[in-house]
Formats: sequence, structure tokens, C-alpha cells
Amino acid sequence: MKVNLLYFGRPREYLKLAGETAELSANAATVADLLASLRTRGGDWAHELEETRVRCSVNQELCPLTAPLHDGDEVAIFSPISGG
Amino acid sequence: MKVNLLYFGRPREYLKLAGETAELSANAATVADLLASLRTRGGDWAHELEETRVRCSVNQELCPLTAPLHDGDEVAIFSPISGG
Amino acid sequence: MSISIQTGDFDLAAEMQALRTASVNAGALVSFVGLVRDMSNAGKVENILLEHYPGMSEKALQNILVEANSRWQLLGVRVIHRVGELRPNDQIVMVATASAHRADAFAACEFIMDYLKTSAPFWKREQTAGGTTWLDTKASDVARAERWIQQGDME
Amino acid sequence: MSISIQTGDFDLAAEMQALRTASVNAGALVSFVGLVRDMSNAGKVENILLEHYPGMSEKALQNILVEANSRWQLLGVRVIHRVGELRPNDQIVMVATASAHRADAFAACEFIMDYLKTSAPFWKREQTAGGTTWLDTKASDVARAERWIQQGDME
Repeated sequence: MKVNLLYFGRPREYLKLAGETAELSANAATVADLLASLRTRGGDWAHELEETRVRCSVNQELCPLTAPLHDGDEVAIFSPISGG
Repeated sequence: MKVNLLYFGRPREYLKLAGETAELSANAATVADLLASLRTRGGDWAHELEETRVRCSVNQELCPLTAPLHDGDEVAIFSPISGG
Repeated sequence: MSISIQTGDFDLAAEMQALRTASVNAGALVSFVGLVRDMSNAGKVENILLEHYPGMSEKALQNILVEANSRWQLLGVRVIHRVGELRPNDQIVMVATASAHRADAFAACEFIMDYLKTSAPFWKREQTAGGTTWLDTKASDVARAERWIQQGDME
Repeated sequence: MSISIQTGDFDLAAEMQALRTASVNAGALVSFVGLVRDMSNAGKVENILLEHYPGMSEKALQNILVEANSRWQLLGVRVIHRVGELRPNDQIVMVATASAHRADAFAACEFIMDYLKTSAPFWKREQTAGGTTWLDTKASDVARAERWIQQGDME
């Protein structure tokens, strides 16, 4: 399945990427699985996408890393929010 | 003893008086005693200065009607406060 | 800390700008403005008359601000209370607080309003078609002020 | 209810005037303005960069305002959040509420700020002489937001 990935905050700066379309294996059932898969790219990816460093939303709703993924989801990966 | 009496709010309007110097008998030991003495003037005085209708301050501090009086005190009698 | 009791209107914008300028390294500004409502329990309000106790009103507000400063970290406080005849939608009162953090600015602003309502000597006389009424202290204001009571302070 | 996310500054005076005009029979106006502080844990702040998630940020603020309206009697709400590069003492965010009574106006304004801090997708990157840092969510903000949690709402 495919998801539309967006990056914000620290990962967006350090990975030098605002977004991408990710093709996931059927095993990547949750955001945590997606992160694990992205970390295999190594280097900054392994470091910046550690579970304790990131938060996520699926289809523009904040959710835990255990949130399930479905084909076509808009998934955003970001550092802890700090607005206001 | 003498006290400087001020009226504010409803009693000031209905008694048509902003203030006066009151000569009190030694029996008028508290604000409540002072009010009782003023009510003997009758008419609007008896009505407007009923204990449930008024609040008071002595020397510009809010206080209960049981507050003691001393010679030269500035005593204000007023309706419940309602600013802001 | 600055207090004004005045018949004239006030300019919230100018007051907030002055507070912001005077409050170095403030991170949070909170303001409250109270307006004359055009409907009351007695019907359509034509005007209100605001009376105060000169001398005591300034002192009472000053005491409230001293207490607020002792409870919260404030960088600035401004209070303006109007007196005299006011009409519906007119501004009556303004309380503005500046602090490094919003928790302090919010709490102090609410505290000042709650105590002002119940312990500062101001009186409102409301005029409707049915005549004039001196308003009573609201029970809800008393209850709000009592939330702030701590052992040993402001009896 | 009106929300803006913008790079430009805002005029608190004009916003409050507009809110007051639009909020018929309001008795209470409360505003909060958040400013860039010039000192942080990392030292003297040179600037901050505010990033957001276009689409989600508006939606998140809208959800917070809907929830505030369901909890309190509000006559008007205005939220402005700036994005882009800001300097010390610049305005970052404004929340203004109008209500018949101040309890509702105060509570809603604080609630909106507490939820905005913890659930709206904005990020701050602070620049000091030591470099840049993406700020973390403050534990105190999380604690403040949790005060509002009621059974059955906003999980």
C-alpha cells in the first residue's frame, strides 16, 4: 500500500525532506512499523525517527505511534509540537 | 464621641445626603449601634438603614456591622458593592 | 502597577501597548474588559451610573494588586475603572496583566477582577424604562472571590 | 468564530474592536497575547522560526473552538497564530473571547490556549548564539491541558 508522508519540525529540517510517497510492505501495519522501515535508510533517518523523538498524525488527526495505516493515508511525522 | 459619616450608593441617593458628622452616645459602640441610632430619625432613615440593606467600612476598610467605633473614625454606610 | 479611576473612556490598544513596552521579557499579556450590557434582568438598559468612594476605591484596588503581586510573578499590571454615567456597550473596567508565563497572567487577571467585584467600593445604578435600581453584589461573584481564599490572607 | 494563520503581524486593537462590535450584548472581553521572549533556557534569543502543518493547523484550531463553544456560552472568538520568522517581543498568537459573563470568557480563552499549545500542529525553532533548537512540548502545558479533560470528550 501507499501512504502520503509529510515531515514537519525537526525531522523536516534534518532529513531535508518535506514529504514523499512511501510504498509500504503489508507488514507495515502501524505508524511505528512505518518508522522502523524508514529508519533502515540509516544515517540521519535512523537517528531522527527514533520513536521517542517523533509524534505523528494520520489524516490530520494526532495519534499514537500504534495507529494503524491504510492505503492512501496522509501520515505526518514531526517533532513534539510547540506552538503558541 | 464623633465619627465622620459618609453615604454611598442607594442610601446616599435616598437619604439625599453624602455625609455628616455624627455625635454618638457612649452606647454606640459598633456600626450596628450607629445604624440603630440613625434609624430613630424615622421615615427613609428607618427603611434605608435596615441592617440587611447596608454594608459598611471603617477608616476605608470593609468590615462587618459588628465593627467597633472610635472617636474620629471615618465610617461609610452603603448598599452592597457592585462595580466592575 | 498602575491604577486609574476616571470618568473618561480608555483606549485598550494604547494601554496594552504601554503595558507591553513596560514589561520587559513578558511572554504573556492577558486583558479583561467589562462592558455595559444592554439587557439586564429588569429589561433594556438605558444607562448606568457608576459611583465610587474616592480615597478608599484607589486603596482597595491597590491592596488587590499588592496581593496579586505576592501570589504570582507579574511584570506589569494596569487597572482602569470608569465612574459616572455610562451607556450600553460602553467600557466599564479594564484589567491587564503581563507575565513571563500565561498561567500567572491569566490567574492574576481573574483574581483581580474577582476581588474588585467583591471588595472595591464601586456601585452601579441601572436605569431601565421601569426606573432605577442599585444593583446588588452578585452571589456568583462572591463565590468566585471565595475560590481564591487561602489560609492567612485577605480576610 | 474566526481563525487566521498568517506570517504578518496583527493589530490587537483592531481585532478587539471587531470582536466587540460583532458580539452583541457582550459583557466581558478577554484577550491573550503571546510574545517571543528574549531570554530562553539556551540564552539570548536571536529569532524563532514558526512552522505549521497547513490544512491540519486550521482544522485543529477549529476543533478547539468548537469544543470551547460547546462548553461555554460564547458570543465571539478570534484566534490568530503567526508563522515564519519572528524576533524577540514580536506577537506570536492572540486568542480573544467575548461572552455575556466573564467566567465563560476567561475559561474559554485559557482552554483554547492550553489546547492550542498541546494539540495544534505548530513548531518553534529557537535561534541563540549557541545554534538552533526545535523546542519540546512543555510538561507544564500538557498538565494545563489535562486539567480540562472531562469524561467522554477530546481524547
